[in-house]
Amino acid sequence: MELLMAIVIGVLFTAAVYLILSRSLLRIIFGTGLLSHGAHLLLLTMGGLGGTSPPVLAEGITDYADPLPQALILTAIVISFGVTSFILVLAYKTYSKHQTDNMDLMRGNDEHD
Amino acid sequence: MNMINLLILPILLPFLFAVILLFLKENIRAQRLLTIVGLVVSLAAALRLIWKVKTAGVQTITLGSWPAPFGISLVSDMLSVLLVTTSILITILIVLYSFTAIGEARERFYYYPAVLFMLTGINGAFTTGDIFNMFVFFEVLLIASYVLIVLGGEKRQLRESIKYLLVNVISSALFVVTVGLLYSVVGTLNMADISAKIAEVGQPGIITVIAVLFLLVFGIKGALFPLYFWLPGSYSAPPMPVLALFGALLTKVGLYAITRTYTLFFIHDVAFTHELLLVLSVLTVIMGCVGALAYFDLKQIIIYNIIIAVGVILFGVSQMNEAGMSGAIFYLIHDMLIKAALFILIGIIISVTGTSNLRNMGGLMKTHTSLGWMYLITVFGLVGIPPLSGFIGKLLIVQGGFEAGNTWATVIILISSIIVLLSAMRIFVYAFWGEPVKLPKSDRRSYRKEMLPATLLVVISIVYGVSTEWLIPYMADASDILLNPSIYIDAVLKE
Amino acid sequence: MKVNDVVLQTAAKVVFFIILLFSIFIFFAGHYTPGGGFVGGLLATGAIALLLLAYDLRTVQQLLPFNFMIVVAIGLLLSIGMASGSIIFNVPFFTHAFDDFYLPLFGATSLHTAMIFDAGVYLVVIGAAMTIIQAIGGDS
Amino acid sequence: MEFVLLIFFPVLAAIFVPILFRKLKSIHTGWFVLIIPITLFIYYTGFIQTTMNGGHAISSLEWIPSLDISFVSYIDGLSLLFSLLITGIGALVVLYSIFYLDKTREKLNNFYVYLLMFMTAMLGIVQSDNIITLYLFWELTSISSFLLIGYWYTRDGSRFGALKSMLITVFGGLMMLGGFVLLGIMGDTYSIRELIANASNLVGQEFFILALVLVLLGAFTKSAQFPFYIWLPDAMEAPTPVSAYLHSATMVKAGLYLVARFTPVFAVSEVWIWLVTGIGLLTLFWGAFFAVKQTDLKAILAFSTVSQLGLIMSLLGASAISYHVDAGTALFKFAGFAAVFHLINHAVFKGSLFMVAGIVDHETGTRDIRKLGGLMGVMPISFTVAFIGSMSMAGLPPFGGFLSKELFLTSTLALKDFNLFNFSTWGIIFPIVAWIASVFTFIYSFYFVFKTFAGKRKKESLSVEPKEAPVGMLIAPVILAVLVVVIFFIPNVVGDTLVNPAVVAMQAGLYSHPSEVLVHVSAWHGWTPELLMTLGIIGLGSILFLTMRKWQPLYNLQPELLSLNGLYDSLMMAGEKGMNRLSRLYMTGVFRTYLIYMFVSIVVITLATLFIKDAFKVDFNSFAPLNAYGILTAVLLILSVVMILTAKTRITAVIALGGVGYSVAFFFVIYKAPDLALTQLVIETITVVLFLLAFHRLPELKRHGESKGFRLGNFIVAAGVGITMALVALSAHSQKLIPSISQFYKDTVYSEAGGGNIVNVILVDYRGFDTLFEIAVLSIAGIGVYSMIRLKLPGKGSTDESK
Repeated sequence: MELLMAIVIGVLFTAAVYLILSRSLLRIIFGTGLLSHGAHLLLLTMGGLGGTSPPVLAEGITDYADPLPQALILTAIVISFGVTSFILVLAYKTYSKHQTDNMDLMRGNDEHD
Repeated sequence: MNMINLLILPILLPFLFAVILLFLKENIRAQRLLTIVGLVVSLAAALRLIWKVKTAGVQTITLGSWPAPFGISLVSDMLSVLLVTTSILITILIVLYSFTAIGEARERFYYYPAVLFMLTGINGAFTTGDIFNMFVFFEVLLIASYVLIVLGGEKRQLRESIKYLLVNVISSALFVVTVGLLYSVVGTLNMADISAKIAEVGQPGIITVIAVLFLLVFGIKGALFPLYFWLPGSYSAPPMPVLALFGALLTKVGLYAITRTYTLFFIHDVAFTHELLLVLSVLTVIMGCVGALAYFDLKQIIIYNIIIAVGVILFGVSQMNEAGMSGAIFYLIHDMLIKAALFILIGIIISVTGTSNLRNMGGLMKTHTSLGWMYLITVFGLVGIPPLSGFIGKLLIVQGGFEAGNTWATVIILISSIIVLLSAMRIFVYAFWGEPVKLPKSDRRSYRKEMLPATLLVVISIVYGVSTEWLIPYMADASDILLNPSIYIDAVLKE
Repeated sequence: MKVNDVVLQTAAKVVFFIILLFSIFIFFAGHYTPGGGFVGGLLATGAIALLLLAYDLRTVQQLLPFNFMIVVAIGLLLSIGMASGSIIFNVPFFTHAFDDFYLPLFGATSLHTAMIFDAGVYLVVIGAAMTIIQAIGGDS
Repeated sequence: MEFVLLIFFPVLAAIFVPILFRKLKSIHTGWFVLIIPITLFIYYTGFIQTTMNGGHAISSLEWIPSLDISFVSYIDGLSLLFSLLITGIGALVVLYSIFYLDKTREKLNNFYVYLLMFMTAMLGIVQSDNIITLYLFWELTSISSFLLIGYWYTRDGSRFGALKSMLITVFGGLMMLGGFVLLGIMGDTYSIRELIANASNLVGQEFFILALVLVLLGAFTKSAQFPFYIWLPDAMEAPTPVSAYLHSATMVKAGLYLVARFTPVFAVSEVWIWLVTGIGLLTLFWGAFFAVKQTDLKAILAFSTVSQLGLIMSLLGASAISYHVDAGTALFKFAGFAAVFHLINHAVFKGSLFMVAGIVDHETGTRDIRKLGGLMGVMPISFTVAFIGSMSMAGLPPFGGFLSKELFLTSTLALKDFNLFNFSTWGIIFPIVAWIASVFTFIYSFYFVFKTFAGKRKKESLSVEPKEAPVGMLIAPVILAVLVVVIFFIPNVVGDTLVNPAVVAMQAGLYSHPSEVLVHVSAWHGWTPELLMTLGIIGLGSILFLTMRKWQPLYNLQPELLSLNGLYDSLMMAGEKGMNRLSRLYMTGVFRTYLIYMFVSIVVITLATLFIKDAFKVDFNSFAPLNAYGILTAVLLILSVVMILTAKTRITAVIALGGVGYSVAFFFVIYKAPDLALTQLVIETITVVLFLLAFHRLPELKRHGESKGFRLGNFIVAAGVGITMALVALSAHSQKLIPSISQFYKDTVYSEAGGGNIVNVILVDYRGFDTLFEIAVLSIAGIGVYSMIRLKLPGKGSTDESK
């Protein structure tokens, strides 16, 4: 399973970075979404994937999945949600002010005078 | 009363006041008042905490009364409490500056809560003893900084905010990943426990890889070469008070995190990890110097000076000896103070002249003499002319560098001071000397009001430099713990 | 108004209450079975979002006349307040207490201060998510 | 009385200057200031008796005792000599400035504050025993010099000169600090006396030579040695009293002081002797040679100062040889004596010459020697002073300069007999260079005085009718001129009171008492080679001076670009334009570039570490078995990802993004994380709703002409990141070295935390603190979104957009 997850994580990061490097603002936003998915799945994998039952107490069960990474991921998911919605609004605000979504046309102040 | 929760107050109080301010959106006067009250109370708590750490040693608490590696520990050692105190102090003065400089529109839209939330995150990151909790506090300060950087929604702000966010989203993702990797290998999140467990297994290769990843994660926040490129653009976008906050505080959190992890966790393969840190820090200094000379824009010049300071401080840390470490701490706090002062001062210059382009300035000495002197003193402090604040730090860092045998790197650090001097003096020579240019009409009263926090900061930095002797015991405590992680570990785990 | 709008709106109202109840259930269940303040709050937000899809923003604002920013603030205060209670008792911040009580109607119930904290979480999640949704929806 | 406090007396007194300037408009502020150097001068003369007996006085004030940093005033022959020069010449300069600077037109408050600050700094340098505080005062002189050069700050020349001098001298100071720190490490002390006492332990240590070079950089920059002298001519933008004081008599001598002071520490090194003597001689020649080229009176003097400083520097270098020869070889003793003696002479005559240059400038309105001439008649006193000073500078009797010039020639001649360090081969160069340089010295001395005062008046080139300066302005230069003559007649009195004690101090360990120095100076000492050399100088010098008009234009052949000034200018250009250009290369302004830097360095550094540290491991035994649901979900996820990548419309991409989110939720189900699955499902739904709400505001999904190469480049970087993450994740998972702490939660969740859902209990209890701030993040995000949408700045809104 871990090998599979490593592939999935690799694909997610590759796609995320690829999208982030593109010129289109919208694709960049999608990229950040994939990036957090990749990070969360990686965190999950780090806890070990072998647990046979969820970490909720039940009679006669001892082999729980590692609850700690799950709790961390939950925290991370909520944070990602906040950031994603922020970026979404920022992106469309930027788009409407600049009348373009091409990142190459949004050069910074690093223009040397 | 022995107040065991004392160390949480500098985190909790700004947080609480920020929440209270949410109820007072339209009442700007109340917001200003409560912000200052909240900050002053936090400062008092922080000062009390310094005293406690000085007399009773490292303060720790494990939240929720769970035993140490299982709950989240907060740890106030001298380094963290000094940084917390400095951050609160600087925030107070920048808030004072904001009264005139930020404008009512922004004040009405949660400017002060965002500042307080950011301080919450900063203080939390300085205090926490849990690596994942540090991530959470990083997010708190980052999201607050997102709000601040974009607040106002001007065209350029939006453009630069997008970039700022992207970089930080990437680094946050990498942070989560790295924490996950570390957890996989050592099975714990408590920082003292991590240190103990790494010592137990003797830092095999995989932990060194994780160490390098941490360096990259924090290097993005702390603006280390080759990860700093985002900073100059992003920092130039927000209004001056926000830039002052960012410049004085934000990169320092990254620096703190590097310092903490590279003195507490990853100390068993110094020849690799700290050599890498050393090389990157020297390159950071050099690249910062290039940038500081390349621009004629006031903000850019000072922003690149942030980067130079980052390199100098981390160079000190990478020496892993007493002189280098206490020099780095001296320099770190100095740099927070002096950068805040500098940003406020150039903020005033920009508002007086109506431009941030050096070529369009001149002769301010005739009309704004006190501003000129204040700026000049600040620059000398920045460069480290004794007895001003930057000197002792630089002296000790240089000593540490030589003692560790990094001769040429140390000479580069020394030479960088001359670039710092040149870049900052160019502002003086162009803006204050020369033939006066016609100034736009500006409000003399707000100018005087803005001079107050700047003057206070400069005075504090001078006192910081002159009264070095009194500070030494504190700095020694701070660097002792960094060099002897067992003090930290024992304080957290053996209770 | 089209017919299927009316159908949708009626359905939405019903589903809204179902989801809201489910969210409260899940909130209380959280300590023992999957659920909790987060999921609860998010579900409630989802319920409101459903109303939004069925009606328009203004109607929903009339239906639920809250300033969601204040909801956020109250939620945060609740969570901070619970955690800070320990300062008064001089035990480490965030120390919880729980005990079994006999309550009329409920019978023997385990009451846990963590619930208060989780309630704060619930409110914050609703408040923040709704603030965002309303702001985006209302942006003209 | 703790006389260390007297160092601070001038700068503390400076606090009253602005008050006096504002309140007492009728009296020139200079009169009050004058009291300070006079008082100090009188006080310091009281130490002469002590130093003549080989004694010293010491007084200290603690600053940072923990780091061994304190203010220690140590007065021996050397520091006393300098202290007297600083206060004595200081008094005369203040007196002169009272008449030079108009009290109604000039900002005297600033001027005297800087001057007093400088006086403190200078006293501090020469008296400090602690090298760290010495460095403090050293930088303070650079700063006060900067302020004084920039006194008329609206002029471009002042700004340029001030910055230049500060950059070069502060650079030297920093290097010197590096040297000091090294000395501190090697000798475990910051006290000069202790360093000298330990000198034998320092030699041969790893950093010894580096420390030596760094300290010399400090001395050479401050004392305007080749190639650092270039700041000094530009420093002439300062008001003339400042030039007389800082840039000829005192500050530029700080470097000489430093070399003299550290001679006992470094003299054992061959590098020291070669560097100090060699650079000194080179500077001597260079300055003298280019002085003749100058047309500005003060520029001539500036180059002459450079040259004279070189002369003294070379003597100091030669004096270090005393440490290598038997006490019997008397010849080398001359160098040390000559250095100190010439230092005094130079301060005296150069001070007077600067003052005259100032007078000429003040009375004629120009310092351009091409416009001057024939002033002898109208300014007889100034002429006399200038004549005396110049002849002393040229090394002619009966003036003080003659004596020290002779001693200098004696010392260079002796160098060729020195049989260590290859001096027997190369030593002959020294007297030859010295002789040539002296010829040029002779020429520029005559050039200075006669082109200005002799010949025909050029009335048409002067805007005002020249007249003799007011009496007050003449007092100071006349006093100095008288001293020039007096020294010639009583050299041994000067020798006994000032020079010998200073020599003893700078050659610590060689003499136990000043009377042992035993150098007797006399105007006539027979037909020695020195005298013959002097006659040669006069002969050749006179011929060249008389034919000057014919060959002076040759100087113009030197292209400006190849000069050292040209080098500085191009360095500064490199600093601004060059760095700008360099920075443009990588700071493209295109954000994607910065991201690529970041990603590439993350990949390279991480992978390199992974392989260098041999950390890549895959342990298949630790892996959980594959299951079909997992494979299915993975396929679903990857398909969704591909859909996002290839999507042509926004709606497809949004749906595909949702698909990825739901696949992640399935993974959470498969890996027994019900809370996560639930949360992920709801959040994904809300996220999709958000996207749909904002849909009509979002841009279309456009590629913006991304070329194949562009995409391929991005893909390579992206794949690098993906592969890195996968490899690192596998390695970390395969090396679980220590079991996780989470067993604790399983054990205590029911009994101690009163819950059953471990994840939820962790969230609200064990790690509730995380949650508290996580909801803070969510709240702040809400605030941010709200403000971003609602806040509309009044006015134009984007006032800060540059251009």
